[in-house]
Amino acid sequence: MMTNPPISPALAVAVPLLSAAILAAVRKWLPRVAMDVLGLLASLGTLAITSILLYGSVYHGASVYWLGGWWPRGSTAIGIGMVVEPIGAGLAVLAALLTSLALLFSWRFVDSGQKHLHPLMLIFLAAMCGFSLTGDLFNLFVFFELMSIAAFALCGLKTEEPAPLQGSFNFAITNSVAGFIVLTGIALLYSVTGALNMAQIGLSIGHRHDPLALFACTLLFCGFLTKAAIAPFHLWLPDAHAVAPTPVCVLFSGLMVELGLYAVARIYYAIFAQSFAPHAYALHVILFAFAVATVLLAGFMCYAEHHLKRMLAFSTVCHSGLMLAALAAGGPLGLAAMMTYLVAHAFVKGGLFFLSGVLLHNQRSITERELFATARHLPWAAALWILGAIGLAAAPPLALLLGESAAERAAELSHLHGLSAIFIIGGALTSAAVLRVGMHAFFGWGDGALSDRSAEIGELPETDPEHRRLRAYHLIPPALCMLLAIALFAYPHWLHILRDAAAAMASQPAYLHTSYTGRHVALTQPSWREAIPGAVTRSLLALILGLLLALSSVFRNRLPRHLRVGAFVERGFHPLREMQSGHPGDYVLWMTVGIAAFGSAFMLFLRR
Amino acid sequence: MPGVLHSLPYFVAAWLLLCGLYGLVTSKHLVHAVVCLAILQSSTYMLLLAIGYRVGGSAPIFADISTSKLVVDPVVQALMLTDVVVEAVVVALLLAMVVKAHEKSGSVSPNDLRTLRG
Amino acid sequence: MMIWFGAGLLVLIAATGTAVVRTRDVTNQVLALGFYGLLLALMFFIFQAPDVALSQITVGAVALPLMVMLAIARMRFRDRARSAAQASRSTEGRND
Amino acid sequence: MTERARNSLFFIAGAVLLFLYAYSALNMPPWGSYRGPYGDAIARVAVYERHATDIVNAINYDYRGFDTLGEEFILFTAVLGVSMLLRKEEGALKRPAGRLEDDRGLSAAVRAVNLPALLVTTVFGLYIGVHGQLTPGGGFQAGVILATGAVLVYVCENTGAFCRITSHAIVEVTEAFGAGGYAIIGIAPLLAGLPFLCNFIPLGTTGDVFSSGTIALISACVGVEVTASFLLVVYIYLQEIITGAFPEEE
Repeated sequence: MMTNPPISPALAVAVPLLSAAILAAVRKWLPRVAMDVLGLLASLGTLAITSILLYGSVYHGASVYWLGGWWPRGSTAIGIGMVVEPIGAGLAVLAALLTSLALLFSWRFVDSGQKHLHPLMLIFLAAMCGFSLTGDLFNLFVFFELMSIAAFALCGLKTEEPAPLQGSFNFAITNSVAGFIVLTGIALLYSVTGALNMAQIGLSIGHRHDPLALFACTLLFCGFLTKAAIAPFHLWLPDAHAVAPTPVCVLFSGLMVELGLYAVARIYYAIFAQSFAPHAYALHVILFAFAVATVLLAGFMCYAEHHLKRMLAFSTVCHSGLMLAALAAGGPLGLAAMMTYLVAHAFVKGGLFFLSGVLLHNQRSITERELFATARHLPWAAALWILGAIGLAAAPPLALLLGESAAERAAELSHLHGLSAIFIIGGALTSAAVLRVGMHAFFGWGDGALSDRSAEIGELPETDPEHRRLRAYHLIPPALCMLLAIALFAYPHWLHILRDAAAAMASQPAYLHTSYTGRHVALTQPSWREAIPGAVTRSLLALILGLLLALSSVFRNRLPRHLRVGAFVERGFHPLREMQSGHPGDYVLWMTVGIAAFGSAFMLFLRR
Repeated sequence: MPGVLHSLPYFVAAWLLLCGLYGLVTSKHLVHAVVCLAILQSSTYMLLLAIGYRVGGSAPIFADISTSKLVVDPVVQALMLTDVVVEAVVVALLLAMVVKAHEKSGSVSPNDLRTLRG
Repeated sequence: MMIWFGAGLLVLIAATGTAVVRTRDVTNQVLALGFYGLLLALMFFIFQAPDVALSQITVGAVALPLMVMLAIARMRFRDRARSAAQASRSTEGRND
Repeated sequence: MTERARNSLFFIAGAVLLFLYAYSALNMPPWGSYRGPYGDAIARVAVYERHATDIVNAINYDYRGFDTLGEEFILFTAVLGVSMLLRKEEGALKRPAGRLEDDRGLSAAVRAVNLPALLVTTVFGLYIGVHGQLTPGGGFQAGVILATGAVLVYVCENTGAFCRITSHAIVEVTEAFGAGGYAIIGIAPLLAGLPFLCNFIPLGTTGDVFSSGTIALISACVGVEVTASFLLVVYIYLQEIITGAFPEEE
């Protein structure tokens, strides 16, 4: 049965864009409260639109929407098609939800420039929606750029300090280079296929497996992996997060970074699946190697940071690496694992960033040393913070566990070893860092906090100094995020939808069929329920390891010298710190090295 | 088309990409870095234009030629137009950041962008 | 014949691009950038892309260098204003 | 990282990258032998379907109009970003105590050339814009040319005139109007049950100034937006220099 989307998916882009244009035009004459109300309304409207799209795609099947009514002629797509299937539509819903929460959090007090915050947030939202719904490769690039430009501007919102400008400059340089790399990849593919629609490119490439296809794939992957902050393309991320206002960080860490991984998965399965099929295992091993490097590097850096936002930023890099590892586990199950993990992680990390914003608002500081023992009067924040730490270790009762168990099952099926170890290490290190900060800030345990150079930059509070009181709209967003992460675990009915959608996304013929005919292809894959008990054991192990590490760090002076593991790791490793030099030239250099490494690995191992 | 020229524009595009990267890596002045980014961008123009070119094709404008005439690819030209705008826009935004950074710290050297180290 | 002219132009563009990157003085670099933009526009024109050539002339050869110039001018203005303010402050200090 | 280490690492990685790029380029179709099918499929039918003779603009504003919608908002966002980054901060603006030299003593000859030049630029810009669907040009190019005309006023005439042209608030609203107008043209056909960005007005006679339906309309919106954006960016950069005032620093 052929279905049409219940409403035009283009509205998910056009409505926030139009609202942004109107808000930008009238912002000089409107009071702040009106901007907040209108911004929130526009964002909720987008949430409604995307929810209708998601509902339609779940209950009536995937569909395609040709903008301007330009249906394909024969096998040639002459217009731009938007493919509405549960995964893309679900990501759009997630974007609208997080943006609404972020706008609620910034209600009245968060510095908004000259009310620039609201239109920029709405444009950012529109770009994320377009990015997840489009079925056209060049259109993907356009929304990639729109998302980047809005993000650069949002990142530099706090212009009173020099640090934000440096952070956003590094962010802008690296991500612009990534954009041009992506465009080069698109052009190379266009030269041999003469197509821009992803399904058509996939059809046209078929089994073609020459240096051109490999290099184009390298460029596309590297460009989107820069957004996804996979080592060595990740260096911009901590700088950008350290300086961006809290509600913006929530969107960056919660979704923007992960959309890079979504694009990699989409391109891999829609375009190169057939071409790489004989070499799938080698490709997965290469992706896994990059994921492992990312997890180790970012995990240790995360524990060595004392600036809350930088610490959470490195934790995002680490978890982005884990998601790539899940994708590398291969097949529809690996994809389902990545998407499950992505959704759960968005809520947990969003909640943690909101809480760091609460601390910044209430305590006027964001470094661990200054926060020491100052937040004892915030028990609910402490509870949510600890919950976040449990979530990062992928322990129950948060939904990250579901993703982890699926990833382990997928790795088992594809004989990829070492995935569980990586999840334990990444989970232990990131949850240990969050627990350590919690013990210091909320409980005041131990012998005072260490610090490091970048933590001492200091960050001006982003809210009006007159208002240190916490209000409901500070509490609701983090609490809602954590609650949703728990609810997703407690009511796992959504998993069967995601499982089947992932099966359809991972099948090139299914995607091709849906893109051209607008007809739903019903695919399904088995549940991974039996993998959950094992994952619970492993995640509890990660949590205990994290707890021990955090305790050995907090009570370092009461331990014998050779047991001070935490303090040793906390001091950080010099070469890793040096890599994070803050110099845009270095960041571009590491990107070049990354592309060269990725490309050589492809040429060497995928050519036989 | 003489054989030596088969891949010339692609090589030039690759060269420009590398030039842009080299400039960005070694830059000592933020404005210089931004200009290098523009050079890097122009590599994509070169590539797109070369891909859509057809020997003997005319411009895809049928104001005074017959619609049956052989034309070069109009799609890459549409993509290039988008690309030109993106370039100008990225440069404008980056320059604004440089100007502001200069106002705040009085320096335009990337070596001084070091408060975010480590 | 035309194609050789085009090929020569491509090589010239590669050389000019290298020169723009190698020019470390930003004021000179702006001039080189404007010239580079014009060369690109010429190339677009020769290879049958008049639409892009027109935008390239307006953006690449005029708007882009103009923006860089404006940014440099604004930074110079700040520098001058800053040193002027410092100078006046130091003379005031001496009078006290 | 020392400069030496940075350079040597770059040369190794860059050489590998250059090799990979060149190696893959050898597998591309030779230069000058574009094979289609996308471009040819559109070039064959666009004149009949859209009554536009400039196929590039037909693609930009219709077949792939959604890209251009994104592109216009990229421009819009960047201008918003520039105005945010270079906003005047709170606190009194202060003229510097020392004298700043004014290097804008212009000869009468320059001013004599100015008015005709401005006229020519404006007429040329409008011409380019109006004939976008027929001949090379269109809203984007026209916008930049028109804005350049206003910059000419600044260069050759006085700053007062430039400030009058670029009265900040009005230009900002105009810009938002252009960008929002594009989105509205996209949404409007939905009300009639047509797909997003579908043409919903009569196509007219091919070759006419008022032909090609939404293409001309969108081109006009883009022209308005680009003119306003470019003016705004120039104005924002010049603001401080024109007023000669900047916020006091510690």
